[in-house]
Amino acid sequence: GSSSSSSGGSGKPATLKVGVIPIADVAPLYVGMKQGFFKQQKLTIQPKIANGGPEIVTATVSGDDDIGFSNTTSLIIAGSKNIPLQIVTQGVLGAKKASPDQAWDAVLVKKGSPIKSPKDLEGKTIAVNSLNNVGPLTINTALKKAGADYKKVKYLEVPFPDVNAALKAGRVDAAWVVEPFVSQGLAQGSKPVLFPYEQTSPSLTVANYFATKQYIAQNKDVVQRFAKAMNKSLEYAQSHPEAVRAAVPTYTKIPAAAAKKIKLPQWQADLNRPTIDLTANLAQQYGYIKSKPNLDDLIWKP
Amino acid sequence: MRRLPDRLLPWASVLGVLVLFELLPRVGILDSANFPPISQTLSTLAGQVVGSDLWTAVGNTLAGWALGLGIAAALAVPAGILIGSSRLVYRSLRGVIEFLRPVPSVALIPLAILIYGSGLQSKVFLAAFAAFWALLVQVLYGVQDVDPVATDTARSFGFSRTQRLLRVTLPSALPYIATGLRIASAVSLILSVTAELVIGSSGLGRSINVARSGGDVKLMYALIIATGVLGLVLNTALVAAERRVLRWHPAYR
Amino acid sequence: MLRVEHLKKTYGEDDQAVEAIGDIGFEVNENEFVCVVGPSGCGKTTLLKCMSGLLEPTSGEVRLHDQVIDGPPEKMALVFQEYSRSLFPWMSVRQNVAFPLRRKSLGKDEAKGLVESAVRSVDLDGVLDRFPWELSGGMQQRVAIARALAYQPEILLMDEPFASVDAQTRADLEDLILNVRKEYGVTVVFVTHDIDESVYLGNRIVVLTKSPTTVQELLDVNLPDERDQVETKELPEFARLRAHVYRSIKRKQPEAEPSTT
Amino acid sequence: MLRVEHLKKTYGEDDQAVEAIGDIGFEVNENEFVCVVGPSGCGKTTLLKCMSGLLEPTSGEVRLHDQVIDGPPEKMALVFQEYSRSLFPWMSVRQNVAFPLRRKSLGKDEAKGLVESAVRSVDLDGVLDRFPWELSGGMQQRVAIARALAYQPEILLMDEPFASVDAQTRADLEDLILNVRKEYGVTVVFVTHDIDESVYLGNRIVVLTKSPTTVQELLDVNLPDERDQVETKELPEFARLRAHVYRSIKRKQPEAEPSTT
Amino acid sequence: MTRRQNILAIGLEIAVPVLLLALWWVLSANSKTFYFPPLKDILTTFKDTWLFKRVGSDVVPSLERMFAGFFIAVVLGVVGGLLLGLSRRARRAAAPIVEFLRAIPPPALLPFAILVVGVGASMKIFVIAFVCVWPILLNTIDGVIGVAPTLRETTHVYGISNRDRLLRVMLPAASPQIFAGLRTAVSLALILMVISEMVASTNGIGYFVLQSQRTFAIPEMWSGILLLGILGYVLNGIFVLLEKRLLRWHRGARASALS
Ligand SMILES: Nc1ncnc2c1ncn2[C@@H]1O[C@H](COP(=O)(O)OP(=O)(O)OP(=O)(O)O)[C@@H](O)[C@H]1O
Ligand SMILES: Nc1ncnc2c1ncn2[C@@H]1O[C@H](COP(=O)(O)OP(=O)(O)OP(=O)(O)O)[C@@H](O)[C@H]1O
Ligand SMILES: [Mg+2]
Ligand SMILES: [Mg+2]
Repeated sequence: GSSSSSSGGSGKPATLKVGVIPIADVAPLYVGMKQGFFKQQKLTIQPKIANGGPEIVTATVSGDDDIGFSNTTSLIIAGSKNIPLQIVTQGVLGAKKASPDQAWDAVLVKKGSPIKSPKDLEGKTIAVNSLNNVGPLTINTALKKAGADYKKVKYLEVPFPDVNAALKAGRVDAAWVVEPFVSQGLAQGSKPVLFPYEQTSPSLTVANYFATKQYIAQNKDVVQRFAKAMNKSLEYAQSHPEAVRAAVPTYTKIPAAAAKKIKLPQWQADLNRPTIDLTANLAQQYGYIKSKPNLDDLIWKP
Repeated sequence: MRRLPDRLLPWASVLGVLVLFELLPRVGILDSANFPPISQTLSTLAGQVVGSDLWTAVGNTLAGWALGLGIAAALAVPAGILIGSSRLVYRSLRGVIEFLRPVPSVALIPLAILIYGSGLQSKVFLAAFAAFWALLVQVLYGVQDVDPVATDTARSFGFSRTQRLLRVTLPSALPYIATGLRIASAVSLILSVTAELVIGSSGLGRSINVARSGGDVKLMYALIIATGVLGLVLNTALVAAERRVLRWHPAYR
Repeated sequence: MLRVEHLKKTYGEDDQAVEAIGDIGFEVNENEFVCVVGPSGCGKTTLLKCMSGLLEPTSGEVRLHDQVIDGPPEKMALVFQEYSRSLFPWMSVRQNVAFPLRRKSLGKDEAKGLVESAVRSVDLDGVLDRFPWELSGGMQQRVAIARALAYQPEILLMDEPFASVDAQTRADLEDLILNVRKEYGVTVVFVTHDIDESVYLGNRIVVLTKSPTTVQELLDVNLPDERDQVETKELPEFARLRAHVYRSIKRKQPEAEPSTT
Repeated sequence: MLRVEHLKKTYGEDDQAVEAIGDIGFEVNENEFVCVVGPSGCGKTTLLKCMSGLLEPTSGEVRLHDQVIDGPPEKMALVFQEYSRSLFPWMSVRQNVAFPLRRKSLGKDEAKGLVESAVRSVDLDGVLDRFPWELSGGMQQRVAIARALAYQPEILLMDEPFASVDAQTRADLEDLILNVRKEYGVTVVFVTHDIDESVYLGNRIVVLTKSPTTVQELLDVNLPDERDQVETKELPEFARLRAHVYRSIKRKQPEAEPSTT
Repeated sequence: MTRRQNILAIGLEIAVPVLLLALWWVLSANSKTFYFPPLKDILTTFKDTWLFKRVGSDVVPSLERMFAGFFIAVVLGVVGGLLLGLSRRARRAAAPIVEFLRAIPPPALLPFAILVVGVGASMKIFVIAFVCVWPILLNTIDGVIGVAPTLRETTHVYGISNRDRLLRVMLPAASPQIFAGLRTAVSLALILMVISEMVASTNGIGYFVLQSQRTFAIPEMWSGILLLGILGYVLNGIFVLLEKRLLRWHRGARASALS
């Protein structure tokens, strides 16, 4: 349960448990805590590290977490199953451009692989961290845009941390990874052939902070303050990469040296609503969901 | 060649395995970027041992293990003895037991989070759930292996059913229970760590997950080794306790 | 006081059935010492188990003070033929002997006294704190006897209790049991293979036939109540009875094996 | 052929130590029948286990044909005192008896013949396909004897093998063993509590003292080789020997309990 | 047990689970909680999903992998257990390794398994076998070293060959305890079947359950769990039959302990 104040009572101090994943994407939360943006709103943040989106969704629904961080596709799927969740703020976005020096996700192939272009991926197996989710969703779209037949691609679920090893050992033909595993893979000599997020759409909304409708209804003021501080943190993080690079090793085990070199994602306060619509349409198109959720209902309006 | 003294045997085999896992990555049979030579892993581990993070994590994991195993034992041993000593009760519950036993704890994770949140309670629930079945089966078998002459002896002296269960069935079944406890102990540890890994309750599992997500392979393997060593230590303690309690058993005479 | 009536016991069912006891009936009076003799496998152990309520008879019944026995009566103790399995390996000799006393509400000292005097009477006071599996066969058997004695039963059922002890100890134990019976008025049913022993100890001897088992003969032993290992065995009546029992057992000998129907 | 030299056996260590055998030495010649008698707990079972190589002596040694025994020799069979625990509960009587024969390269029919004749000789042919736990104590003991006989050993060690059988069966089995010995030239070492039995069966009797155990007396039995349950036992020499053994055992009786150092 | 008691027992064996199911039905009938759908929904989903649409595509591959892993575990566990049970030195040498490996959580094992055996079926079989082997191994060892001393001595005296000693004495004598290990292992195998399908899977019951869980298809998830329970029940039934045959002597020898 939350120890936060009940609704109203503007400015009352509150403590928020926020479910996060130990990756660079959630750095703004930590940067914001360091910069005191949350304290300004009289909020104390307790980050809670979990394995992945579904666990965070469950923990949030159960009331164990107040706010959660999850990828947008998962939230759309949850919405289509009528789980009472609402997106509260932006979480993280894909890069503005599909170039190797900007994109923080990529489909990699092994050094010396015969796969040179997206078209070569047809008939091959690509490792993704989760099936029926943002990975295949954006890869399919990127392939389609590159003129390849996405239906000829097979997906296999391999967690990000294990995938570079699997790729190097030739267990899979290609692997979709995000930072820090892109850098790690490139260091092993792997080559990128696709930048799914960016090729799906520039500045694609990838993940969001969310809460349950019930929590929002009961803690309107707290949520509003959280959104304010979070948005400030997002903008700050985007403009202060060095602060992000300093924060990352404090809650992840990305070695400090690597943290200096990885490509950082894009953060902004704006939800980039059109890409959320796009994601929902694509999810339906690829059959991840039967019916599209009402996005106006899925996205909280302050 | 002279025979190695008994006391050195465990060390010898450990050394053998260490050498093996040093060489495999070194000669390139295993990819050294993804499976570092054991010496590097161990030095990472050594670095952890002097810090406090590891110990906090170990403490948290131990709490989950102890509570999980304790609850499982407190429930499974009496339940096993009661169920196992009556054919009728056994037959009527057998179906339910066999139905519930293979329900995987991992599939119960959402349930656990929902009911108990993502803290210690969830971890304990999952650990106790899994350990309970492992132990229950052992107790049931132990109860059925009691020498009938021993039971008849107690019966002939007019001991009531409860007293017989307590004083004859329980000690006779102890060897099975001991094995069961050792199995359940490992299961409880495994589930505690798994719960930490997946749900994110604090402990070794979460540390493993954080290291893994950050791509720090050495730290990840160091922590996995720490988990294994923890299991080894716990087991050694259990065996020592078992040796005391089961002094009369042929295995320890 | 103890009456066996048309007792029949069959192990197993249908085509696996083994008739252990065909039809046995006899009575044991208060403070009597009844010896049961019969060929190996004729059902003596089965009989004792039925009499103690451990086994349910297939038909017929056993009555104690006119009450049908359907579970071990409180005042009864049984010394098992399989003595080594009837001792609890996780208890020391002392604990084994003290074990049945837990049921009785005795003072700690009183229980301790009982245990120690019982163990002393079977000459094992040196090994009170050892475990059964550290003892020789004969010593284990004596522990089982001590346990029954310490319990102070009114009825004592013994299944070849002296099979594994040496001649000297056996004689001592025989006299011990006679003494206990006299002193505390215990009723004893005693299975033995030793015909001398049965005549020496018993007031009455039940001779069983081979299977399908019935009572071959009920024999009264009219020897003076005060028995003595040397004198009693020199009495002509002793020799006569002994020869009689021997012949009685032999009479049905040329029969077939236990029928495995 | 079999020589026991300054045998000493202590169980346990340090303050837990129990001296089971102090110092025993004697010799068994080819085709001899040696009976071992002694008080309960004096170390007879321990002695047999050392002689069969199952237990390592604390000091001293046992030699067979001048070779120190350090494991059970091939041509030896042992009938355990704990007969009920030495039978394999998952094997039928037939399988139990046949089991040791697997080692010998016998034809199937030959093995079957051996098993059946051994079982017949102990009068159990009716229960060939039953399991040990379906048998009475005496029957189990006879299965263990049959197993040893079917094995056709050159040396047969028996630990109170007739303790649980009735007088008649016992007499039959005694004669059976005598016969086997005569026919196949088997050497027998036989532990018994029955003094009559030891005199009736043995060529020589080893009388052991109480613990710390030594040899009290080695007694030659000068009875005619051809023995008969009635005639032999009526011989004056039989009565003399019997009385002698009895007294010999008694001589050391007033000693203390086995020392629990 | 008399015939009447037997009939009563069979009756109870059927009645108790049915009663519990009924209880579940009633209690969940009006459930609004997202994660606890009414049993009715679960059963409907169950029918739609498993009867028999996904049997060939998910159930069969899962079971194949499970049996393969379990079988390997049985062979390794029993053979290894017999050998370690017989030799104290081997036991001492192996103890630290065994205890170490036993404590490694299977999810933590996955990266190593992927590295060494790849991402195919063999990886899943490896993981299943790796975890199932321990209860069997421990029980076999304990069964062997707990064999009654007199039985051991009997085999020794009759110079029973090593092979017979292993297969005809130690194995049957330890078999009650081995069976206890097998029973524990078989349900572990089902559990591990799920865990092993956490990664690198494209089909299987565990894959289905986890995917359902991740995509918030809760009735589907419960239907998968239900199926696992049913499978566990059936597997157990097979074991009961096996045991009835193989451990007949044990039931007989221990008969009155259960009365
Ligand atoms: N495993 C053991 N551990 C400790 N002491 C033992 C063990 N086995 C036997 N003893 C002791 O050794 C002594 C001799 O035992 P043993 O079984 O050889 O006697 P025995 O002559 O066969 O007696 P019995 O006629 O009663 O069978 C006894 O005092 C006994 O307590
Ligand atoms: N559990 C059992 N199952 C089947 N048959 C049994 C069982 N117990 C005993 N029997 C059979 O019942 C008969 C009588 O056995 P019991 O043990 O009563 O004989 P006994 O007179 O005590 O023999 P002994 O003098 O050899 O001890 C035997 O034929 C035996 O095979
Ligand atoms: Mg009997
Ligand atoms: Mg002995």
